[in-house]
Amino acid sequence: MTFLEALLQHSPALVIATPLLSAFLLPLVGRINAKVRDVFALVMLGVTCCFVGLLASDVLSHGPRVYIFGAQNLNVPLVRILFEVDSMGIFMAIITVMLAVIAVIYSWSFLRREDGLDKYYTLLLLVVTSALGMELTGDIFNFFVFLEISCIASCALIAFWVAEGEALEAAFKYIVISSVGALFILFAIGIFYAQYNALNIATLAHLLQFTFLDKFALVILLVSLGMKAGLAPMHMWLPDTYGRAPPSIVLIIMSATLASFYGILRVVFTFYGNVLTTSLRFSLPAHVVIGWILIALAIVSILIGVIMALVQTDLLRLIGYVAVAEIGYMFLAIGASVASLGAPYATVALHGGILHIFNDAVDIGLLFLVAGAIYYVTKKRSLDDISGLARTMKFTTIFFMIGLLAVAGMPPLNGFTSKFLIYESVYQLNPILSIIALLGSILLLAIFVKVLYAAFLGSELPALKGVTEAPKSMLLAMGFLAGFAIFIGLFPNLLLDTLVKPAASALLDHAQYISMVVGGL
Amino acid sequence: MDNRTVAGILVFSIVAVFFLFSVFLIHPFGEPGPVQMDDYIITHTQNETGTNNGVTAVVFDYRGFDTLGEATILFSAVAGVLLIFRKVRH
Amino acid sequence: MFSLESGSGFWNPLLWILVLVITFLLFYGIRGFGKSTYKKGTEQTKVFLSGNKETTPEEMHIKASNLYWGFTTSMKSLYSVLRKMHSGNTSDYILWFVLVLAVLFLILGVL
Amino acid sequence: MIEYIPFIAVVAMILIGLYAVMFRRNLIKIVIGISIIESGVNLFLIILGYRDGGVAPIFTSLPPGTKYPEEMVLPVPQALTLTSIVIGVAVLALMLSLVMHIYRKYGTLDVQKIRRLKE
Amino acid sequence: MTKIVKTTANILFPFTMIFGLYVIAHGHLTPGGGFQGGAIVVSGCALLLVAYGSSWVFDRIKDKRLAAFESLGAIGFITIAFLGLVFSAVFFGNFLAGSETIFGTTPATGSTLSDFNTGGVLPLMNFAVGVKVIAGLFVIVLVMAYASSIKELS
Repeated sequence: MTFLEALLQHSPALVIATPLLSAFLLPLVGRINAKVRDVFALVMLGVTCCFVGLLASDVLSHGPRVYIFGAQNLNVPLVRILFEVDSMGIFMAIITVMLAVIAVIYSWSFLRREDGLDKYYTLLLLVVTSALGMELTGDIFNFFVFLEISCIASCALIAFWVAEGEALEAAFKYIVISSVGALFILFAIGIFYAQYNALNIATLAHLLQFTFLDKFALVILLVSLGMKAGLAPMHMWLPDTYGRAPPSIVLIIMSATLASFYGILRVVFTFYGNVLTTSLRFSLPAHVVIGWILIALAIVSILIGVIMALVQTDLLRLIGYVAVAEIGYMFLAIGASVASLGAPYATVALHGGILHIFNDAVDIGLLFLVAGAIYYVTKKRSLDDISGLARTMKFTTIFFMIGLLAVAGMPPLNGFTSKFLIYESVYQLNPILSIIALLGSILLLAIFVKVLYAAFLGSELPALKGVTEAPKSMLLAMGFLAGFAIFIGLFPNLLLDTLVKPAASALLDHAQYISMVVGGL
Repeated sequence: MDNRTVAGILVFSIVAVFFLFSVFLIHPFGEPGPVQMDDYIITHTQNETGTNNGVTAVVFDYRGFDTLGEATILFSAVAGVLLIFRKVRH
Repeated sequence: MFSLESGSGFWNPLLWILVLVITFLLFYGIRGFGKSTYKKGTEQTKVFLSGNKETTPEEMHIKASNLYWGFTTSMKSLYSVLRKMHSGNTSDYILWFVLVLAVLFLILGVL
Repeated sequence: MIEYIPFIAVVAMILIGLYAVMFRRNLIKIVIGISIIESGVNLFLIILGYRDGGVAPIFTSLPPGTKYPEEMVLPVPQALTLTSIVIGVAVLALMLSLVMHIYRKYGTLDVQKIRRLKE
Repeated sequence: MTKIVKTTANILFPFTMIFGLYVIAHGHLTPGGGFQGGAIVVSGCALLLVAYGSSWVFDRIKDKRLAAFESLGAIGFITIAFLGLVFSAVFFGNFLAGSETIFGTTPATGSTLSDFNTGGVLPLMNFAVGVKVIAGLFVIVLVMAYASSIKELS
């Protein structure tokens, strides 16, 4: 066995262990020198990226990979924790590490004058670890543990600007919401354990009967994870949090939020994959009911998100509401895909939904970084106080326009590619849904035209005379995301064929996920 | 009573009814249903992990990765508390 | 290879850009017709506001909260409901969570 | 009925905690409510693993004649509860330190007054 | 606090310490382990905080040093997991169990007397977690107690 093969064999563990070890080491490294600490955080994330890339290349070509902690082989009752990495998990892991690297690069300049940065980088690495763990794990209690890590570490990061009361308020709201949600998830795990005496996702999915208790647990899991993902009407924490956390942190919290969204995908498609086609009362198949529940909540999210964003004056909070609407688009695609399971357009909807996860991360992330750059140079949050920034901040303006058009789903940027797939497939399920989705996009364009006019165009305010362009590392981070937005907009098939289609087939093929573990016994 | 209280009590009682109804479907106290995983652990603790304590064997060996996560949670809580109180110095 | 198939339609960004470039060229050509009569620094380029005096740029700028005034005013009833819903109270957030929980329990409990 | 009393206690604890989070106005009481929910869930996990007349799954000085595994309680729920308790401690520490700061900034612990972030 | 409290704390503190360390050390034999023993030790330290006041303790023990100790405990824990990767070719492998070296005795099946030299890596992990929990919980209690005793935060 060569070194590379050994590395590949252990890479699922190393993907988690590397950022975790570096988070533990960082307080000690931070005592040496601030510069060393910054470089250390970036280098360790780079190493994690390498492991994720190695794992991705293997998983995409050879199918899912199972890693058992503490034993060489699977043995009869699955007592040990195991990681099961399939194309969907690795797709999310790629998004997570991408956002993390960009956030670290951005933080270099953005938080240069702050103190408490070694704690900041420690917690950042912990959130990244937890998101990766949620995405790769094959054990439901382990999922809960990682969910709690992300909850606690992100809560502390939201309160980073302790001098502002609002940041503390947002952090308190976040931790109340997420700990209540997480406790309900633990209750659902207890129900599974009581019925089947197993904690492994594949084993549970194999044994699941869809009894009343299973339905009960499904509702708890859907609602709790939906709240963590920012689904309306449980989305209120999201604008509060996104609006008050440092914008570099928002990228990291967003990766945790998307990991919760991934949790819903896993629950619906893999966990309940065997029983989705069971008939309930009135000969309604279960997947239709679940799908339409998700669609209804998604429509509410889109409408509330855009309508509330239209009247916001705080730029960061406005983008927070837009993020709610974008989450709604993902849920719309997933709901349509579940509701029409088996139809040819269900796969298209799923492709659209999964591609939209990536596009949402890129576009909303770009907008937050731009808003953070504006806050960095002007120290003002309200759109009423800023004007005419395009004269001094040329690059930022260009990046903002790219983000604006991408979020609003204007061709040829990346937002359009996924929304195109969503509109086309949802139209075949029900044309009204498609119309609402389009209306949401139009309102999104209106919102950002308002921001463009208020912040960047117009005359220069006397209070903003000394404004200069944002520092280089911030521009670099924004440039990366803008480059992604353009590139994926021009060559959508590149991403669709290499990552999204395998991810969608991995989700739909729950039998393979189960047989990787259960069949190996 | 305002609208919020009425709505709150209503949804609260619905959730309460469903919770109460559900727990009666779980196996009775003291008679767990399937136990294959736990029986395996009890019978194999001593020769697989070499420890007499079944709970410690689960915590640190069979589900050791969870314990790593748990230690991480404590670590992040400490980092978070120190971050929030970072201005508190002598 | 570059076109995105959705089963019922397709989308090709390169084709779209080609069309966009051709359109821009067309408009550039049309613009050329009027360009010859345009002269800088004459009466042509002065701002004319029905005889009123031109205001300073600071006064011309409309603040963000005043934009879309018509839309928000016509949707006043909707916005009052939504503002009441986003109360900012932590307990209300949990209340919404329990509400959705109750509704979904009812749906899946009945079915 | 009698064998379901522990489960009823679990539901009662979860509901009392939820009630405190939903209807109490003091931040400290909300924190206590979350703590009660957590205790309820921990109790739920523990009672899932009980076997009638079982002893702890520890072999050191085990009473002679004990048949195992039939007379030992299940070890996995205990391990899960242990993890859950530590998580609860961490969440509690963070929440209380946030409450301390909020009180200094807002001058109140009333949750209806701590809402600068709204709409 | 009064002299009675201080004297009681002085007498109780060493016993609490010893009991906590006993619970940590015998985690693989008797009920308890790193977390529980660490919590007992920290309760002894909290007794000091109550008796002598937080600024007295804050003068003697630096929170930065405690946080560094906590990092060391966490690094120790993950290092043992990595050693499993090296010696038994799997992350979290129990490479010491059954190796007949340190902590490597396999106990007889069924009821046995306590043999300290068993458990493989479990006692080591208990120790690492114990260090981590002592330092971590103590720094939380210390910082929160000190912050609540002063007038102005930040």
